[in-house]
Amino acid sequence: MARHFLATWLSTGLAISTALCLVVPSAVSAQNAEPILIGVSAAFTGGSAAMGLSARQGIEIAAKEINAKGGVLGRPLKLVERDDEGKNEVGVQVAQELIDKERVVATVGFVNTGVALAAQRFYEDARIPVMSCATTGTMVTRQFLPPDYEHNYVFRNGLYDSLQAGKMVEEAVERRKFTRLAILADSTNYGQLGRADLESALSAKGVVPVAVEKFNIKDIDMTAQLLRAKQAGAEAILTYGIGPELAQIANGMAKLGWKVPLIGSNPMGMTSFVEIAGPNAEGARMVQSFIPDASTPRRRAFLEAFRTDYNLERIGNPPSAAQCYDAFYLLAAALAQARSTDGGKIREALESLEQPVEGVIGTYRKPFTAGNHDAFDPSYALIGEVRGGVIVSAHESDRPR
Amino acid sequence: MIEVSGLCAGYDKVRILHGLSFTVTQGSLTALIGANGAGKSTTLRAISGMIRPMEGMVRLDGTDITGWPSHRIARAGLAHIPEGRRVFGQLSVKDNLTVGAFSRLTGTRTRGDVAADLERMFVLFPRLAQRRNQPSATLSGGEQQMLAIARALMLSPSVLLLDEPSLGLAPKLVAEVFEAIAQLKAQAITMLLVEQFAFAALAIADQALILENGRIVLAGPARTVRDDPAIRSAYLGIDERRETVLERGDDCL
Amino acid sequence: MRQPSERLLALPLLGLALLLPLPIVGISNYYVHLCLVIAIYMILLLGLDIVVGYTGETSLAHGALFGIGAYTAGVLFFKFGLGFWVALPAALVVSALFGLLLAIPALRVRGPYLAMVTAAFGAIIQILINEMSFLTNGPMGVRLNRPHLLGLLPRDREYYYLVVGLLLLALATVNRIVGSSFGRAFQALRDAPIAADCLGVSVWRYKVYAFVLSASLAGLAGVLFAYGEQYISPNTYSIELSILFLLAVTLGGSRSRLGALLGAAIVVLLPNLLADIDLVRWIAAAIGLGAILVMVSRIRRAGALTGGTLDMPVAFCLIAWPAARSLTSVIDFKLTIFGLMILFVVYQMPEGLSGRLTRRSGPAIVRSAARPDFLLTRDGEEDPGDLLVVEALTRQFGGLVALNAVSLTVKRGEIHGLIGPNGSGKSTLINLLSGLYPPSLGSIRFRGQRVDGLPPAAIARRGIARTFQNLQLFGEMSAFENVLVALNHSLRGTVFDVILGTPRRRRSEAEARTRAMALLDFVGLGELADEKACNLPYGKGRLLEIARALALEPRLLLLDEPAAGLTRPEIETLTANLRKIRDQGVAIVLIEHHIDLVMALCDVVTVLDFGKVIAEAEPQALSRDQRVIDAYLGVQQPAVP
Amino acid sequence: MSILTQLLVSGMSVGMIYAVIAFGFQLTFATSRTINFGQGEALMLGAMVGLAVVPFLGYWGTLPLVLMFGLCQGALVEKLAVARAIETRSDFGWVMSTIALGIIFKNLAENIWGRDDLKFPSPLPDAPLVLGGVHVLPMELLITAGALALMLGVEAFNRGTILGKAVIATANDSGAAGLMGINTPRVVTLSYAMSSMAAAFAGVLVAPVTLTGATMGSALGLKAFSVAIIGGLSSGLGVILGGLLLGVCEKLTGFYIATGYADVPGLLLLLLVLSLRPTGLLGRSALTKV
Repeated sequence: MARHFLATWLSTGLAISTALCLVVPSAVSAQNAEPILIGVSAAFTGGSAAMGLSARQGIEIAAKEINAKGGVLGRPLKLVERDDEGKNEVGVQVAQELIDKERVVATVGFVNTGVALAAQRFYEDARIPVMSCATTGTMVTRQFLPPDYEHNYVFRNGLYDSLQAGKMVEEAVERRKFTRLAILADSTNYGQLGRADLESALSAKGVVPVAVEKFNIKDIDMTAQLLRAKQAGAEAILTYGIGPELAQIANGMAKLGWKVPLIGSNPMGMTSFVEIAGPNAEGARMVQSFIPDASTPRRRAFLEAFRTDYNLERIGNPPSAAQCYDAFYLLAAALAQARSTDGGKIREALESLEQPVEGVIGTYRKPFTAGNHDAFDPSYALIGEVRGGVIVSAHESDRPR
Repeated sequence: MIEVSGLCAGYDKVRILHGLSFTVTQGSLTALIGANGAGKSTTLRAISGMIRPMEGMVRLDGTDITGWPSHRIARAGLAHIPEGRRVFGQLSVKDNLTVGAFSRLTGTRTRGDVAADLERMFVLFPRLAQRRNQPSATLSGGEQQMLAIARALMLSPSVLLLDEPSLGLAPKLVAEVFEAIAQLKAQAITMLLVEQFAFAALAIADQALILENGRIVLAGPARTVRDDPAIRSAYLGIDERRETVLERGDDCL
Repeated sequence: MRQPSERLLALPLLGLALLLPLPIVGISNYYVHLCLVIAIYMILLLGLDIVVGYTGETSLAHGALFGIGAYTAGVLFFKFGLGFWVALPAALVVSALFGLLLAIPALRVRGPYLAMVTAAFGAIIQILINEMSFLTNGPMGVRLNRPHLLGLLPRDREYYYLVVGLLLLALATVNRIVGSSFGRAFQALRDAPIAADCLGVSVWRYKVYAFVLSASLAGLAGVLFAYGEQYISPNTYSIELSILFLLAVTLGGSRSRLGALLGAAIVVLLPNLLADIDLVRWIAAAIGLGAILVMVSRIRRAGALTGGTLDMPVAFCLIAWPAARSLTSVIDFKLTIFGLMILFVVYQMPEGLSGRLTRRSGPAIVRSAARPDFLLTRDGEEDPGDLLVVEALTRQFGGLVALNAVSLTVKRGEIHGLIGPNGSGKSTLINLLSGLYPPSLGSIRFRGQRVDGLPPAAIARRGIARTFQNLQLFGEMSAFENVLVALNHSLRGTVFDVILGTPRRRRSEAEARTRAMALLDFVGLGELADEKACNLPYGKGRLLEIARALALEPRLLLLDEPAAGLTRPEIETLTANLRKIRDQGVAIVLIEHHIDLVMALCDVVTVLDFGKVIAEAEPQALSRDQRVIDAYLGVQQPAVP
Repeated sequence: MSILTQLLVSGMSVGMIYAVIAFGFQLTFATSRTINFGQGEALMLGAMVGLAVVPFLGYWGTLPLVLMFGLCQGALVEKLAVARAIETRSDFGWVMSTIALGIIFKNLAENIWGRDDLKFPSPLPDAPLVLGGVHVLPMELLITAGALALMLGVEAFNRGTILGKAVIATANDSGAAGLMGINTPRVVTLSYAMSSMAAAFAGVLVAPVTLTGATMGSALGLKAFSVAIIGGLSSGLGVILGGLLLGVCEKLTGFYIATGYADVPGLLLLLLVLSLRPTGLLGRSALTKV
């Protein structure tokens, strides 16, 4: 009885005191100027969360840096982060919430091509620029092209599929002279869009893949896929999937005692691939936009920020983080140049950036024009290789831009 | 000894028993008699904790056990042989008996010599000895009933509730079961017996309770109930040649 | 007299009326879209509720059925360039077909097994949508354009109103159906499927109806969703979505249109609410405050602090606020919060939110004056003298011969007693006669026709009704509804008559209600018509089973221990009633242990022992039959001192 | 030929993973007619807890700890999600609440260990063994051995100890078991504890060869559920048979038909089994009594 008495009053006291705390407004050191709201829409949960979280971290670091220097137009930048869960329907809701409820001036993010395709139309209708920094679908920036639409509000600085596929095929067919290639792609629209781009890039070189196989997210055994590729006499495997399943492929190959080169798209650079595949990942090559090395002061600071802000020795997906970090800087530069938060003016500014913008991937000089909303060209695509458990540049010629 | 006062019980919201009060004295055998649906099995279930009494009180050897869960009541020394035998089909005969001694083997109840009791059961029911290692699901109905009784005795109970021990048995086996009950009575185990063969039950019982629609309508010495034609025609039916026609347990299938 | 369905409709209509003006008064597109998704989900939940709430089954396939609707629209647009107005009816038909497919396993399994079958079904659908790229454009998805409507309002507003209109239509349809014989049948097969079958309400047929109806609503929602989002891809229609829908039904409350609205609103709005950390903190503070108030009121009531003052839910609520305060972002814990809400609802509000807000009501009861000309059967056809002829009927269960070559004949208008010791096969015989088990050997002829091997519902419709020894009432329904279920056969018209509420349907429904009430009066349960069947005392439940069986207008009534648990006055009423039933020409087979009842009523008595007929005679002759006495007393009579 | 053998062997090793998880379903179904829809999450938690302590204790030292953790986690699930539902005899209740707990566990794990899949160090060499042209990882052999050992261990417990006999007694007839003095609610708790222990054990077994992360359980749990249903929720041999059947089916379809359709035959098998033998291949059927 006494014990209950005590417990109850203790908890009552606790609740009342906490309730009081609420009434006292939480002291927030707000800058006087009204912040500029920037939306962040990416998958923080679900299958693409690893990339979405890296993207969010890149954006947060950039925002923090810019705000530390006084923001833009004398106003701080405030991020409104929303989890689109990698689900189209949630992405659509998030887009509308950011546009109509939060009234953001622009949105950065997007990991999943499907989500981007489903959600972007709302930004287009609202004339709010989107900096798509981790999507890969080639279509993403080409959904609202003139003359069907007056202006296209979707920009991207990221490695899109046709660019990645071209680079992978170049690596496999031109550099390494393979002619019998197998494609292993996951069954999501990421994998299948990439597979389509790979097939067309190969056919441009007159190569027909000897096997085209599919696997599911979270598949734990790749024996059937690998045996089919092996049976077909593949000399190398081109992959389009994300880190964990790619690691299962590398491990499966080791298990079958069948070792042919792996050449993959960007997610092969995910930490999870390198860690889970361990020694089996050695020698795997993949298209990357950013290889985390402290080769420039900017990069050093960037990597340091991950260490201090997130206690991360290794970034989950360095290209996503770097691309989104740079994207945020590009957006900030456009805001500064436009001297306005009007969507149309920001779009115009993005299409005609006067000052070069320095990011961690490189320095962007006039990255966008009215006709081209992809900042990246093939020169941004590097080939990375797993060596000694880290990703390094595979080719000397690919060294810092 | 069982003392029941004001016992109400039933299923879901449906009340079957409406305030039963009776006492089964130490070492006596009481027969509980009534038509189908009168609430005989429900009474046993409410006493042994298989269902929770809605109202009233149940005392076992002076301890208030009202609302206790069945396993706790079993540990207090009450064994209930449920209607329909309900042996553990996957377990062998021997394991069934071992499980019967569960509360003795796992602590709270005085342990005694379980192995010796086991052998005693095989002496008491020689048929079971032959089938010692056979899964009990393969036993015949009569053998299963023997097993159910033996299993309950493995608890070395002070009180035993028997629900229709003759159910579905061939006449010869019925006689065997009654013989076993008579032996238990000789060992001074307190027993409450629900039985379709009212005539036979009254023959071995000390006391009788007649249940009608969840109420006790008559309580008294078994002999009086059996021999009084007025009572018999009022509660047990018509003339004695047909009397047992009245008192049948629940039907199976 | 107020129709109950209108009352049920009132609350959701109110909610919708509140939502309706929103899009006009220049509210932001964001909210319009949220309302749109809520409306679409609600359509689906109305359908899912039919399966979950009314028939009591679990479906993890509704995400996929939703996808089938969406992809019907997608494929028509992508492959054939056909737009919304073709897709709408097409989706209804296609998803109904898939519902039919889904109903087949549902007929065989229940519980966790059915959950798994539906999950597998859903997974296969999703894989097929993903793989059949030539038709569905595979993982790349399909883009659609919203239809042009009147052009008076912006396109998205017009679309919203279209969806709301269809929602109201769906709402009205579902209301009509669940308030009709269909709804009663669904619930009947949830509460006591065997009894439903034996009352001519074919479990098979109504499960198919329920699944088809539910699937069409899911398909309708799917097509509206496809055109609402204007982009569909296969990954949406996963098992997670199915689980989400189930959770919505749980949270909102089953068997409730309001519940569908609440459930849809919660699952759509919750993620948006949780994204706003300040709002979450306020809500958490309110919850904490509520918990304190609950505790204070408990202390007041109990007069002191007791163990019950701080139970698990209250404790959970108390820590909600500090928890929300300590987190910088709750969005990462969204699923945890969701899970906690479900646990809370499952244990604290098993009826769901709507169950807390509203009280259910049964169908209107028609009180009628006693009708002296009340006829139990309106069938004019004359029965043959030998109404039921059973020949050499045998039934084995494994090695056990429960019934061994039993032959007997029940004559028109007679009360035929069936007695025998326990396990002698009486109930097995009844189960064979009513078609629950097929016989191993032998034949059953009823009114000159073979009925053995027919399903129970078919036998019931031919005029054999029964009661059960262990009550098989539709527990969640009122006594009145229990009888109405058995009157399904008397209702005219199809499901479309129900939806449209045609006059002939209304007329026969009104007749059925009058008749149901008359039947309840007949067995003496008129006063208890409103009572839920599970609340009835045992004896009354038996009388209700008789009333229910009589509603079938049977030519033969099988009664399995009708007097068990009845009081003496009730037994007298029963005796009188059974006589009345016989006098109207209905034959009765009576299993009974009250020997005086058997003696008083039966024209002839068959005695069973160990599955065989050991005697058949008039009751008076029976007590002198040595075989009968032996069977009852045991050959070796126990020694009597 | 060697390809076929390779596929069979790979299918069987995957199948044993499914079987050992499915085994857990069976344990709880026997005593309480309920199953934990969060079984996959129990497996995940086992693997994640194992991963957290493996640097300190080594793989073999981790095992007892993980088994203990599994026992506790299962008991918790039973207390929070199942006990009340059994009391109120609500079918829908336990389905929803075990799903809800699964969601909560997954979400908490995501927040504790992150959303990335991680590497679980293998206690055995990563190099495959080559047996007659068939490649098999030592770890895969360990999984098969471990799964069999676990099932045999539980069987021995049930047959050999009084507590185990009490479990069988409860499974056979819970009401009668109560009359023997067996605390049947506690036996149900025990069965949940053992079920989660089996899952946690499976988690540490499979983690070195599969992906280890907060989401690892969902897909595996669902597969294991199919296996339990195919094999029969009441048959120990059934889950092994079901697991092997499903695993082999997936691999053969993947290779001989198309890798995209690898899951379809398994699901069709499930539908087929359920429509022909609703209690599973080796399940016992019960006659509905009226």
